[in-house]
Amino acid sequence: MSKETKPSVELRIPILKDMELVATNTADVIAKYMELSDEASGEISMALIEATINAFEHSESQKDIFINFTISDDELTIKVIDKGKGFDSEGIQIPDIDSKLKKQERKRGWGVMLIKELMDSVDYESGNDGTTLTMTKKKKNE
Amino acid sequence: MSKETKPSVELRIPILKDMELVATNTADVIAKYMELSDEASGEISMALIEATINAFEHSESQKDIFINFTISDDELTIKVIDKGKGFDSEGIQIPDIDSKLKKQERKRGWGVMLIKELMDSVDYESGNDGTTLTMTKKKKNE
Amino acid sequence: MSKIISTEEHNNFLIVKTEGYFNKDLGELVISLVEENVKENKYHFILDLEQSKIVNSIGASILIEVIEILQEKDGSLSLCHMAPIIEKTFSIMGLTKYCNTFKSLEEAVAQ
Amino acid sequence: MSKIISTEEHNNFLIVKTEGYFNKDLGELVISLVEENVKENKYHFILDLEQSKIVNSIGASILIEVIEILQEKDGSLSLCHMAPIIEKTFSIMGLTKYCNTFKSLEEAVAQ
Ligand SMILES: Nc1ncnc2c1ncn2[C@@H]1O[C@H](COP(=O)(O)OP(=O)(O)O)[C@@H](O)[C@H]1O
Ligand SMILES: Nc1ncnc2c1ncn2[C@@H]1O[C@H](COP(=O)(O)OP(=O)(O)O)[C@@H](O)[C@H]1O
Repeated sequence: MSKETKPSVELRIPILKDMELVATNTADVIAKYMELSDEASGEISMALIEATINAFEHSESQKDIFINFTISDDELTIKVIDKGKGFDSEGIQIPDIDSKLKKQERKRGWGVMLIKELMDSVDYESGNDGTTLTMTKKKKNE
Repeated sequence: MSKETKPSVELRIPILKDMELVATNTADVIAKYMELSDEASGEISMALIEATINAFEHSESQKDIFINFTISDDELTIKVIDKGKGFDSEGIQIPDIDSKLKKQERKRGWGVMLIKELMDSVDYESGNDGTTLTMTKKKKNE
Repeated sequence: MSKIISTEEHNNFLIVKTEGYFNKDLGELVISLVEENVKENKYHFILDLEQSKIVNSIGASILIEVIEILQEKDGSLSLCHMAPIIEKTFSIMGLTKYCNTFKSLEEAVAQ
Repeated sequence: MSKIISTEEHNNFLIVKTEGYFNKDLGELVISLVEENVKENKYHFILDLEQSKIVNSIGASILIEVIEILQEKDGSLSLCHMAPIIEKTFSIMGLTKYCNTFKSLEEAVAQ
């Protein structure tokens, strides 16, 4: 498949309760179309839930979120785009359950770490006009 | 809710096998958000499958399909838009199973009729730059 | 994704269970199976849709072809475990007039 | 959509079954239930996730709060029927180090 002809699916979703499931359900259909494993499909869904919730919660914007899925023979590329305030993705602390339990820390802060663990590549481009998260899942041919 | 602030979800989907399920799955999430009944949700999904397949098959175009969901307090409005060749929706014959069975007719031709039976309002705007199907489901407050 | 998960003979019936979206592909799998079995003089089929919660009208219209094939042989098509929206769709189409419909497989087998 | 579908006492355990997306709302329902029961000196809980196939990290972080509450009382949280992606998520977080995990409810009850 050449770059020009890669099929893509695009979603624009408003910030409403549980609307991240639109992204997840779309990913499920695309994963089946691409014949990804159930395991890969679950990992994509979980990463996408976290990415979409972050765009909803932390963008501090009322603007709709865009999610783009680009299908190619060997991988799925997903972009989650918000038009919010942005953040420094390098500065995010790695969460640790032991200190969350012992030191009575804030219990949250797992999303970015989960996304990184679950996907094959993760890249944040963020500035004060918003954040674009690009993540990919490779198709493993067993 | 005033017209300006109605939340909406938009999908752009390529013509690929079973991709109509992206539309259906999105409708399921929106129906839950709107607290529509399971019955209404099933009817919307079925109508949307048929509308999306028609856009895929009959537009005779390779161009992506757009699906727009507009949420309001009392109804869900769905537009299915293709950039294909258009058709005369008034001229569509009403299918009949008896004559399909006895007269060895073509067995297909159910989509438009199902959409009309399953939704509360259905409107086609069609021309040689494409077709826009607008359909609504009212929220019944029991 | 869409497939036939089992075929099994019981009494006079061939029970066919499907899984996933009942689309054109799955319809074609079912009609091929029916055609093969008709050649071996089996004319009574039960389609168990418990694992197929969603159809399209292309899959449904292939079932009309199945009915046509079976009518010629005085055979029958029974449907069971239909999701409410599938039952509604088949009923709008009039398809259920030409099938026996049952809630459960047990009832279908005992007809 | 997301809810607690049943709570039941068995042996020393309170078995809590949920349905739907394990999000913030469902997490808060569960922690309230735990808090109420802790007041009545019940400290051992089994969360049956058979009908909750999907979580988010907000729901999961509320389970960390549950663990914290139960640790103070020498209680326990057991999880069963986790979907593979939920098990993977909880394991990445380290949450499963602080829970007992079981395939089935029977095994959880028999621990
Ligand atoms: N799209 C985003 N826009 C702005 N900030 C973000 C975005 N995504 C993540 N962040 C920042 O990164 C932090 C860590 O996110 P995450 O790991 O998902 O945990 P949590 O959402 O529970 O805080 C957030 O608290 C937020 O400050
Ligand atoms: N979006 C569309 N663009 C062009 N033609 C359409 C469109 N939707 C429906 N049609 C026309 O209407 C006819 C009837 O459609 P339908 O009732 O869904 O049955 P079927 O798709 O099985 O033919 C189609 O055969 C086609 O000619």
